[in-house]
Amino acid sequence: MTQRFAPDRPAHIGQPHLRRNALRHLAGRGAYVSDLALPRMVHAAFLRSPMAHGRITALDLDEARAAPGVIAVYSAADLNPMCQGWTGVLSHFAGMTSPAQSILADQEVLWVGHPVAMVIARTRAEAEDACEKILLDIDDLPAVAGFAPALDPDMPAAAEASASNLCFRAELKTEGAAAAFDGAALVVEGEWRFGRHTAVTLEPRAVVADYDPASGQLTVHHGTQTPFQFQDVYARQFGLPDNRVRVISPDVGGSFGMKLHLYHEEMATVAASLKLHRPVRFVADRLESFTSDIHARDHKVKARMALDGQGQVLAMEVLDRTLIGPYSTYPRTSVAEGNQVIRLMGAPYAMPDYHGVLEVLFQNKVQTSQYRAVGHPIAVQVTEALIDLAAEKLGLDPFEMRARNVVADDAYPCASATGYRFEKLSHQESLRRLRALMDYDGLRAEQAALREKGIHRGIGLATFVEITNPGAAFYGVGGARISAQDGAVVRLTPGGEAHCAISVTEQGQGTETIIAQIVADQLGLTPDQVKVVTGDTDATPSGGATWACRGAGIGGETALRAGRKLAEQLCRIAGAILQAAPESLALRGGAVVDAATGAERLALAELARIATYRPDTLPEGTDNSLSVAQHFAPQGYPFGFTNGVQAAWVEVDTETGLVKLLKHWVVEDCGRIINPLLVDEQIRGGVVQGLGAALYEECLYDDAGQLLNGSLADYLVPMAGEMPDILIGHVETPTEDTILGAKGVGEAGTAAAGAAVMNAVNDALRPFGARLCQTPMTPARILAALGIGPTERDETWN
Amino acid sequence: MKQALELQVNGEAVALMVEPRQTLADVLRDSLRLTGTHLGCEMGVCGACLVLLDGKPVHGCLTLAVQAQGCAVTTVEGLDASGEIADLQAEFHARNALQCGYCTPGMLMTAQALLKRGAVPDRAEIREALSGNFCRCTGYEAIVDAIAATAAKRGAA
Amino acid sequence: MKAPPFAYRLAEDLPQALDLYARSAGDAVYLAGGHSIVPSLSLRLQAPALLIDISRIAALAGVSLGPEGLRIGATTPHAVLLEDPLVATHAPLLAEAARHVAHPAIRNRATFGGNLVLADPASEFPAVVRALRAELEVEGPEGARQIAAEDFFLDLYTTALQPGEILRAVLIPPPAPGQLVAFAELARRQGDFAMVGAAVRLVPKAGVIGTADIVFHSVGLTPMRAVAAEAALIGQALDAATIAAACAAVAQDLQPGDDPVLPAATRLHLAGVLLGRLLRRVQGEWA
Amino acid sequence: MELTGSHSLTQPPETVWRALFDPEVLARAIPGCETLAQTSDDAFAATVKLKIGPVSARFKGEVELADKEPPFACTLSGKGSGGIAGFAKGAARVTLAPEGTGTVLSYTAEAALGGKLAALGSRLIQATAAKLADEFFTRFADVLNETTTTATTD
Repeated sequence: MTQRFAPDRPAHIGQPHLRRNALRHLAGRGAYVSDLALPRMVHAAFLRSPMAHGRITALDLDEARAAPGVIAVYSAADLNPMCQGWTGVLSHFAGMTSPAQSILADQEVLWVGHPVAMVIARTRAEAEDACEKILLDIDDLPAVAGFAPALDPDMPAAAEASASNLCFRAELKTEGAAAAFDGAALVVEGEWRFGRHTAVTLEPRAVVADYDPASGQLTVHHGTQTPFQFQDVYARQFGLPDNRVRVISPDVGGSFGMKLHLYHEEMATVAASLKLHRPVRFVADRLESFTSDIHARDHKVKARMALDGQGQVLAMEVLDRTLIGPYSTYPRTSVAEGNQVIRLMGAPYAMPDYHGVLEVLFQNKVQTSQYRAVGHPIAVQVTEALIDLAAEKLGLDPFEMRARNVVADDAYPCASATGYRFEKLSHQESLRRLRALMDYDGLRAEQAALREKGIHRGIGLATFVEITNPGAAFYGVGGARISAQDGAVVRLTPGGEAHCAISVTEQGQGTETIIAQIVADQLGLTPDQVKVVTGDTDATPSGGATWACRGAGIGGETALRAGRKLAEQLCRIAGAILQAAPESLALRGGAVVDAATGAERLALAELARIATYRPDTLPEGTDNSLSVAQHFAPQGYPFGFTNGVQAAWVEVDTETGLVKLLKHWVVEDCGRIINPLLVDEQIRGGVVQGLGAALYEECLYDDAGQLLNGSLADYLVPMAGEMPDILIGHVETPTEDTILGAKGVGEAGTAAAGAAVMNAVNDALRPFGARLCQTPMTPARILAALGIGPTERDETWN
Repeated sequence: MKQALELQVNGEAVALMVEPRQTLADVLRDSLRLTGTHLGCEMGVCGACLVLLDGKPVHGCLTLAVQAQGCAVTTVEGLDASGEIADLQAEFHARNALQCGYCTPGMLMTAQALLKRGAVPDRAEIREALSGNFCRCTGYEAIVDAIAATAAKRGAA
Repeated sequence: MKAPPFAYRLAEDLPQALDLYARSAGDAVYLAGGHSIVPSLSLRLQAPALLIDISRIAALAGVSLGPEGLRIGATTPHAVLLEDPLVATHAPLLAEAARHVAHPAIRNRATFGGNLVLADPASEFPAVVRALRAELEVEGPEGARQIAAEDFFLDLYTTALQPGEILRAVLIPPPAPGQLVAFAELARRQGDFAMVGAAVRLVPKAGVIGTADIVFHSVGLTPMRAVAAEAALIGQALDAATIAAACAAVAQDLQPGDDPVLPAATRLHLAGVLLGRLLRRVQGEWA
Repeated sequence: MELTGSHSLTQPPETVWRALFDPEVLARAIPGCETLAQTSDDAFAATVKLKIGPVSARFKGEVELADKEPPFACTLSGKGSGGIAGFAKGAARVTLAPEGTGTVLSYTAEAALGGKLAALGSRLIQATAAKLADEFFTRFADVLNETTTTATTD
């Protein structure tokens, strides 16, 4: 049995250490890709399709090529032959199909914003000047924009290369599903619509590609979460050895899943640098972000739940339809979200049977793919709305309803009806904590008193299960070259400090801080003595990096094991110097100590000095290595599931449809907490992204596939004035799969915040018999539910 | 056609040639390499590009550089170097009121302008003052906490 | 998102600004705070040959009080309207509205005159100056003239300004004795374009409403005077029945269009709700 | 989005009908029309500069008349590319009904914007389209009425 934590060691794991790298940002010394200026660097701009679907009938670049400051102007004919196409399908999604993608639109444009031509100029302004001089003619083709056309068998496919608009269909069914509904005492049902939204990172996508033909080296400064994935993509697509491709991801101004997909503009930028032999920069502007960053959600769900007379959930039946883009995103696909939707339904509950169907449909809008909490908000919102509906029918309190149905804390390990295996979750304890944290009974009394005065407040609850620490089952088994492992090199510097180069990356979550805490604990140092390097494929071992809440759980475990390996090596060297058995030594307080007495035997600085400068004094045959490398891939459970419960307290102005968020609570169990300060802030940030989707954010399109709100003035993100304070509580159930015991937390907030708020709004509206089933819950939709103003045109289910 | 522009940036006299179409944010970032001023929307909605123009926060993306002729501009680098926001920076750090850091310079500009008004703002006033500063990472609460803590300490001093 | 090239000239005074315009063949735009022009240039939604900077012309600046009322220079930033004691005393409605205009940093540089001249139908100040029956002083190639706010806003983004004319100042008449004002708007987030907003000015006369000005914004192509609602108030005591009648009359006054997030009927409903709230607020102050 | 309107004209339907195919009349009626050249009996190439508030864009495109039922109805359609600003297109079914010695011109029009104009201008698309449609037919009526006046004084 591996020792978990030495009891006498001053543990930094679990402490609220501050982020040292935050100080740079506070001084204005952040270093983002969009800040980078390299010698001879030139700037890219793209001419994009203004139509959702069409055929290019004329493209004349001559005038643009002659414009001031222009270095080059490229069309598909120039760039597309430079690389292989890429197709976003994975073999474990059986039967899925997608057209191949290439760099620029060739003959057919597929969405508003599809890049058609690329201009390279001395400045971005000059590149945009030249874009105005390109003559582009496009003949309209029918645009698939919405569920009705996507489901219409007579409608042409969104892309001519597709046989139909069905990208993927999947079905999950337990044997008893139909019988459960036949024998149910109560069946509740509904239909929900989830608007399309997008990540809106404050720093848009940014890339500087720099090819040096003399060394054959391609360096790509790329604001991404996953540098090694892009090293692999660029190497394979452009036929370069991967060790000649260096991807550097310095400070990244927000990512949230959006920056790990392959985009046409980044590929074009690399291609241009390969052609021009000089650095080429592309930084998306905000309009380009809205029309080329991946979008997410865009689901419509029809679901019902069967219950027995005591309110015990027997089964769910779910049809999830989702509209993606004209093709499936590479390399993670656009079906992973729907796949998670149908598998996470009912996850917190002891539900024996299930029948779920997923249909993924093509349309002529920008691609959808993974964005924070992939699929979770949809599954949670549908499940929790059905639970509330059932509670209402049965006259049960929503807390009681959930308490009756969650999987008991002592019933683990267990499996869900959708096929997930859970190691150990804590729904019951989380519900108990939440009830106390929010003073549920007091709030109910307050709600009743205010209702008398015509003030309509509501309480909404939402339990959830979150997928973290994915193994290779997630993508690797389907053939994706997405690493499920991570790697670290930890070394003792000649001065006796530590250095850790690790493949997980930092976008402000605090990755570097927690890695320093973990390594410090293994080496008997303070976190400040551990320098952590991330985000550079030349500087760290390869690994999957930061996505799907794997940084702490998998990256952290990698660092822990690397740190232990180095500690053992240092004890061996010290043992040789001190003529002591390595097992009798330990590292504490910056020194090698006697493990039994704690008495200092040798300062680490002295050890490092000897091993570095006077290895000749070591006994013959002593390995003087001060560096170790360690890789780690999760084994055991395919995913590290976490759980929690959220509550929202809202006030609805029933005359205006405006919702005021009064307070929000989260109780969450992410396993071992490495840094409570950072964990809480991950949760808060996640909650607010969930609240954005619930109340504000929606990419609006017309029937022709035109985006109607491509700016931050019209696409509403959550701002400080409208957001609530968020109280957080924790349950800590470490995973037994790793020494560290940590799971992920980055998506927990987003997973259930929207569900809690929708339940709260519906709770507030209960006296009116009104119910919301669509996000975002805009004033117009809330008023429509109250019978004021028109309801939106409903698209049929066909 | 480039024009001559003279202004004070972070207390230093600067003279350079700019195109009329260049915004103050572009000139600060591209010509003077003061990259602490960020661009998030380039239409005055996100607050990432706020700088002090003659002491007041303005959007660097909405101000043409040529309009700053003869003015004093302070960027986050200047506020940092002068030490005048050291307490605010320390509270942001202690409260982890930033993640990716891209909104942070703009947040500091707004916060410092609010704090300099003198009265100790309550949480609602702080949230209202931040209404033009978008942060995608934190959910704002930590930022409000940090500003409130600074306000309380300055108010007590 | 970088602006196309243009020339820039700083005008020292009004004659120079007018002269620069006269020599521009009509392809020039006046620039003050730049908060509507600069983003529109950056988005390449317009491409004038010349920007004439009028932001430093002394004759366009300053707030002063005279016998005709409060005179607010066109280049006065919104923040001054919020903070200036003269505005607070003599045009509190304007100060109240200024709180709702965008965000603090915008208000430091965006100008009052620029806002009025843009005539965005979602903007607050056009509704307020119309409700206050302000006069707009204009200087142009043909000389100076004064335009009533009532006659200034002609159509979507269209004012009575002729090409080359510059808004010099806005004159707000002294408040009528007993005048009561209120401003509010319904917006999804602080500082957003309102779903609907309104400025109300009532002058009591012998215990009943003598004069009523109700001007909505964000519900039509211009700031919209609610004539029927005003008529429902005049000569009446400000009681619940009168308020209800005024709110009902709004449907005759406004014909908003649909937009992607707010159907016309919903917007009209909100206009009635907002007017009711404003009138009840005024009712509370009624002596 | 559908827009409707009607205008009273002093001339009989036959005169109005001819005017619909008269490049000089069209050039004066189309808001912001800079050039208009006939390319066939029923088609014209046009350059139009539109300025609405903070937006000003030059469109190059075609104007076409189709589904003709002389002299009572036809469909007038236009499509223009504004380069990187996007595109605008619209079609109006125009009907002419005699009224006394004159004509009532009614239209049902549809308009759409694409690209950047749609992404940034949706708040005001409908108002703008309605304004432009109304402006076209008002100016068309004005031009016709003016032409008649000139004709009678000659």
